[in-house]
Amino acid sequence: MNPAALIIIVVLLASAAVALSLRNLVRAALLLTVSWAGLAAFYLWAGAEFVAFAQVLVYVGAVSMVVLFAVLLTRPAPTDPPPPRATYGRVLGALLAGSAVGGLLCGAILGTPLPSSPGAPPALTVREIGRQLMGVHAAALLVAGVLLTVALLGAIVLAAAPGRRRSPDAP
Amino acid sequence: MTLGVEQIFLVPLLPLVAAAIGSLTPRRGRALAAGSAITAMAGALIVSCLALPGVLAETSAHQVANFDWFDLGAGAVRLGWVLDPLGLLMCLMVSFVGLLIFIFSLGYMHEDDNFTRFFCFLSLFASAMLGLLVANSLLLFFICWELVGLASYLLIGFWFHQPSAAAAAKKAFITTRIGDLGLLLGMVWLYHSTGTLLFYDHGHGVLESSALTALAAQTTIGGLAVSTAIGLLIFCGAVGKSGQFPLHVWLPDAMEGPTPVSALIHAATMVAAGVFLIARVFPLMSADLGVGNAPVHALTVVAFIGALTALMGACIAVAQNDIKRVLAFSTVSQLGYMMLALGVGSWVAAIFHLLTHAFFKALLFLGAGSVIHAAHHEQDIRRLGGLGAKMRLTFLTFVVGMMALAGVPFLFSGFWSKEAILHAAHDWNVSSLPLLMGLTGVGLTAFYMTRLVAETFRGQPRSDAAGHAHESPAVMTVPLLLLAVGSVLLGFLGTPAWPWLQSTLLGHEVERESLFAGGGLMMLSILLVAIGLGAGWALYLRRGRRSESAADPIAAAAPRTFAFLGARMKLDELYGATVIAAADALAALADFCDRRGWDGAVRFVAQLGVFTGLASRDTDEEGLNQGFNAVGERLRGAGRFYSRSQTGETHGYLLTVALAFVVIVVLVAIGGGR
Amino acid sequence: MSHLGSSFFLAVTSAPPAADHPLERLPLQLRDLLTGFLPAELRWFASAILAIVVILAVFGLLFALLTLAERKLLGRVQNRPGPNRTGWFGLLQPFADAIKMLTKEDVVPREADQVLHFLAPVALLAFSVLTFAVIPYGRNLVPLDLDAAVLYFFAAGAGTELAVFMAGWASRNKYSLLAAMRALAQLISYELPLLLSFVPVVMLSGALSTTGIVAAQAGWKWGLVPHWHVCTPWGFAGFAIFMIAALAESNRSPFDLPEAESELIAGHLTEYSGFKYALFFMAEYFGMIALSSMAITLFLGGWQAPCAFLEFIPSYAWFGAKLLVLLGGFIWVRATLPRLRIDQLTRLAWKFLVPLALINLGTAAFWRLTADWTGPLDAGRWLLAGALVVGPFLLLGRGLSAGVTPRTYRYAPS
Amino acid sequence: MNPLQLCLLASSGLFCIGLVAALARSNTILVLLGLELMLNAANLNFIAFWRYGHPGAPATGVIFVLFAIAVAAAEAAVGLALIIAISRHQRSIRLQEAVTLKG
Repeated sequence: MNPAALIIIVVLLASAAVALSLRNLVRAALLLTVSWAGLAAFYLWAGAEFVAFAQVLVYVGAVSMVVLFAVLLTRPAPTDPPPPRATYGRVLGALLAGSAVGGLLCGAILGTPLPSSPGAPPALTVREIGRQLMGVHAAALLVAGVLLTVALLGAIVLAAAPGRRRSPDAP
Repeated sequence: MTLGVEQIFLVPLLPLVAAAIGSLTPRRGRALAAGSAITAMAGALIVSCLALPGVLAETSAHQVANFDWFDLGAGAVRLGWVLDPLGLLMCLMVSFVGLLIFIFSLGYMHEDDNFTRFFCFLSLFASAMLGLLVANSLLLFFICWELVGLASYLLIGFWFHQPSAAAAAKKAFITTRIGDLGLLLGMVWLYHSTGTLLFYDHGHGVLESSALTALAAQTTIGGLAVSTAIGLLIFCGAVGKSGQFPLHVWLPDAMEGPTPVSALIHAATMVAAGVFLIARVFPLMSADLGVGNAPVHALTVVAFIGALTALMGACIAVAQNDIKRVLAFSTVSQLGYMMLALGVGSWVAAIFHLLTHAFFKALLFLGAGSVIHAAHHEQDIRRLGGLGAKMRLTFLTFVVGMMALAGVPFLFSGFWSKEAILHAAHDWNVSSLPLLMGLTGVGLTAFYMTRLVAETFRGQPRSDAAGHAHESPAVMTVPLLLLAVGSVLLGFLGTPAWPWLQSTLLGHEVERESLFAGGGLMMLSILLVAIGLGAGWALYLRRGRRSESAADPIAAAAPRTFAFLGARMKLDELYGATVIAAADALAALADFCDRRGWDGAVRFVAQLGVFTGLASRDTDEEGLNQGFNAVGERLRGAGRFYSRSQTGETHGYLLTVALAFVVIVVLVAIGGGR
Repeated sequence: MSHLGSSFFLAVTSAPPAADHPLERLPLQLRDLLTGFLPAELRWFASAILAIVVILAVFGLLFALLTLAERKLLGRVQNRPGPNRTGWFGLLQPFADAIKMLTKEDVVPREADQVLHFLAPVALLAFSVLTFAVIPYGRNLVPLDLDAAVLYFFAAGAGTELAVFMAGWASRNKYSLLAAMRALAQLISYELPLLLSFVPVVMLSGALSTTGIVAAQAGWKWGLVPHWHVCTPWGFAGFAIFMIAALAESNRSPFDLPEAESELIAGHLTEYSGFKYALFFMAEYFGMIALSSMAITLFLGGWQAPCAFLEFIPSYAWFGAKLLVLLGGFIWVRATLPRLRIDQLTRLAWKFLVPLALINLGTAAFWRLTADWTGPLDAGRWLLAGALVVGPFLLLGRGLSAGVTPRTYRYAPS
Repeated sequence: MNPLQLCLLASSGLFCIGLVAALARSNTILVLLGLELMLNAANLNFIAFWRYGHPGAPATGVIFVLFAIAVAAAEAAVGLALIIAISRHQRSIRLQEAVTLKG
């Protein structure tokens, strides 16, 4: 087992954990971007270049932007009362549930005899991926495209302030 | 090129397209509507002319083009087109006269707001009439027939904001409907007994020998031959459409429409339809002549009705003061002549007169329209007068028309066609009464036409409207000129010396006679005409009317008769007193039954229903509801209990999902994955 | 780590026969000279370091000279000499600026988010340097020959937006934040035409790797007209769209709203001073250079020579020449065009460039499908494709300039 | 230790972090980010199995991840739009206060 993967994984998990425990939302989002980039690095290490770049392009490039916009658009006004801290009861319950699920998963993973073939990664060129997408999975690709379009429109409709009109002197 | 029967449908189609265009053009699209209408009529005329050579080549044949309209399982309803001299000559006449009238309307309706609507209706009218002329199926004929009725309704009521116009339109429609009912019955009966409605179908049509003999052979109630009964029923339709005696009342009222419409109705399209119908089904009408012991022949009835109408129309026309009403009643009487000719068995003469009459009557109406247009819609001849000097062209053409209608000898077409009718009536061997009536009518016709011309054009103007009149524009006078020429020349197609028309229509050569064959009768009629003209000259022309209120000479002589005639023999009042009163009484009776009789029963049932409803409601509220309420309470309580777990807290749900996942996996693990 | 390192070396393998030219082989020989003494398993690492160092040195120098050239050119355009004191013709001006920047005090607002405030310029520079990794600078000069190189390029470029936001948000200044949001809006809006305009290239050349794309543009027609993508209707349209979007992506005039000095003091750079500011500056120029290089790779045939008989000139020289031309264009545009308003900017992106790029996609598909047309058919093909490019351009252009009238200030005091 | 197991452990760790965040945090945006993390963990699993699993289907894992990323992007966009709508509707984005569906 090589150190690079370990480093990547540690960075990934640590940044994710810290990010989600921060109170400052902007910092949380930025740190989470780091963990997403770490995920991309992991893909790269695993030899899935295309997926890695797609991950960076989508998450670091787009999703983080959307999150930041959302954060800034939903910032509480300075007059609002500061939100109460999360009750320990719920945090405790969350930790319990999380640890239960995690323990279960770890047990399952360690308990099952997994095939270990640390050979070369399956040779997969971008051309091949393109063939697959356009050939076997063409229908799925189309559906995904439709889904994205609809989601975009829906997001615009949802986020648009009701009853806003262009100012008359806007050219 | 010559067109055959396959293309003849173009004749009615073109004006129909024009009507469609007109109906789709906005109100300001005057040029488009009028242009399309006139172009369409010209096109129809051209198509008819192109079809002429093919017809003249063999005049005895009926070219037909039949097709299935829709399938009835056992056999199909078939429609078709026919092309024969009768229909085609009518087509030529209708499209030509119609074209001129359209052009005239350009000037006459110029100020009207609903110009486009007017031309749309006109095109519809013409298209329906043309379709009726080339229809080869009584059903198709009937469809066009009803379309003619509809279009006439729309056009007579064109100025519907005037109550009189609306009433006249309604009257025309309803009166003709009465006749159409007869036609419909006859058609149904015909279909029942022959199984087809095609006129000519290569030996299977209703107008062909096999069917006719069959129809004439079987008899029905009162020993009437079936053909007679059907013929009479069909004749009812003709009576209604072309204003024969019992149902002529709508025709004078139709004057409420714009004058071009009156011209179209009286000359070319509507009233001609009835005559044409009888001429078309003439074989059917005359099928029973062979039957010896028939109580009455269809044609006999036709002849007597025609003669009666001719005489009556002439008499009433004498005493009318409205320029258009005079012409209207003259139309009634001329149609009577045509029916007379049909009745006495010479349908050729009838068609001859129909054609000539179309020309000069259109001429007269358009002349009257020109007068009315010039005199700012003044129609009362007592308030007109002295227009001859101001409107020279209108005057001359109008005189030509008057001469033709009066039957002034040798030069004018009306003379020849009328002579033909009188000859036919003279040769009729059933009775000589119609001939006498017709002759009387001839004299009267000459008389009242003279009166009309004298009152309108001579003397001094008796109202400032007439005083300031001036000649109409060329778009109105040029059609007058063309029609005048036509109403002079058309007569020579059918003179005894050169009976081109007769031989063409009959499909076999008619032997030529000298121009003055049957001289005695001709002398007599000429004499009568002269007397009529002379009397008119003596009474009205020699010393013209002085003032508007001056009494009419005849009125001075025999006031009661004149009043009676002026009131159109009180026929409208008679109908009002009898038919309409009866209808009202019937309606009142029905109303009474409805209110008192049936309604009471209905109310009783309703009360019953209300009572039962109340009863059941009480039982519900007292008995059943208690139980249901109790159950409902339980259910609601349960719902409240369960809904407590529904906190709306997303975290809660998520937590539940996670824990449930854990539990399930644990259970599966304990179960060993099985 | 072998499978990862396998792609981490200067692409010497499968060098085409035309590469025997001594000048072409020169960089390879240099590399072997410098890394030859190392054991084989460390060689890839050394060559990677070497590539990084070379890139930083070359483009750093280019950046320095570019600033000078820009100021000189603007000076010529605006009829003034420009910097001419330090060194001959002011040749030493950039280095003087560098020294000044380094010696200036680095001011950080007290309220600012210290960490992010420091990280922002670093991240920006890092991302913009990353993009240099996949550009083929010469026949044998590809630092990192990835299979999905174009995707990598844009993925790395996507990071700059984050850095801009960091800068704006970290410096606790509402103008900075506003400007940062506007900058983000602009960057995101112009990502779309940028990405859409290179998709046709990928379609036509059937490769996502930069070397593949360059190879697809090899060859000449009659030895004179190169088979560059820009010489086709769709390629020309794509090139234009790409360059406009590139202008906006690198915050250059006329799209320099984010740091519009005259409107929003200096945008997200307001609270930066000293060397951090220099870093931002550098990153901007790096982005400009990187986008120009990508444009050259995608549309201008990369390092290919324009004519057959000019092939004796080494490929990297051609690349440099093209790069200089494009940069000159950037500067020229800055000197010429006034700045857009924010609404005009976004409208241009969404209502003009994006539809045009989408239609261009269809044009490229048509071009691809009719690749085998010849003779008169070929002429028809050109005409059709040209119409497909010009027609939408005219229509959309009319729609774009529909509402634009001489501005009326209704509330201006008279 | 088996590299595949390592990857799987990492992904389960990521998943648990996301789960805990989604359960504990009251800010809707953070909850949404937690969900995103869970999705990423699933993607990580796919890649891991594609890399070390049976070499039967050479591309399936990658393709699946690509689609998952697309769907996740759509989900993020819609979710954040929803959050903006919520915050506009009730001046706060704390998840506890979006309980109008309470029975």
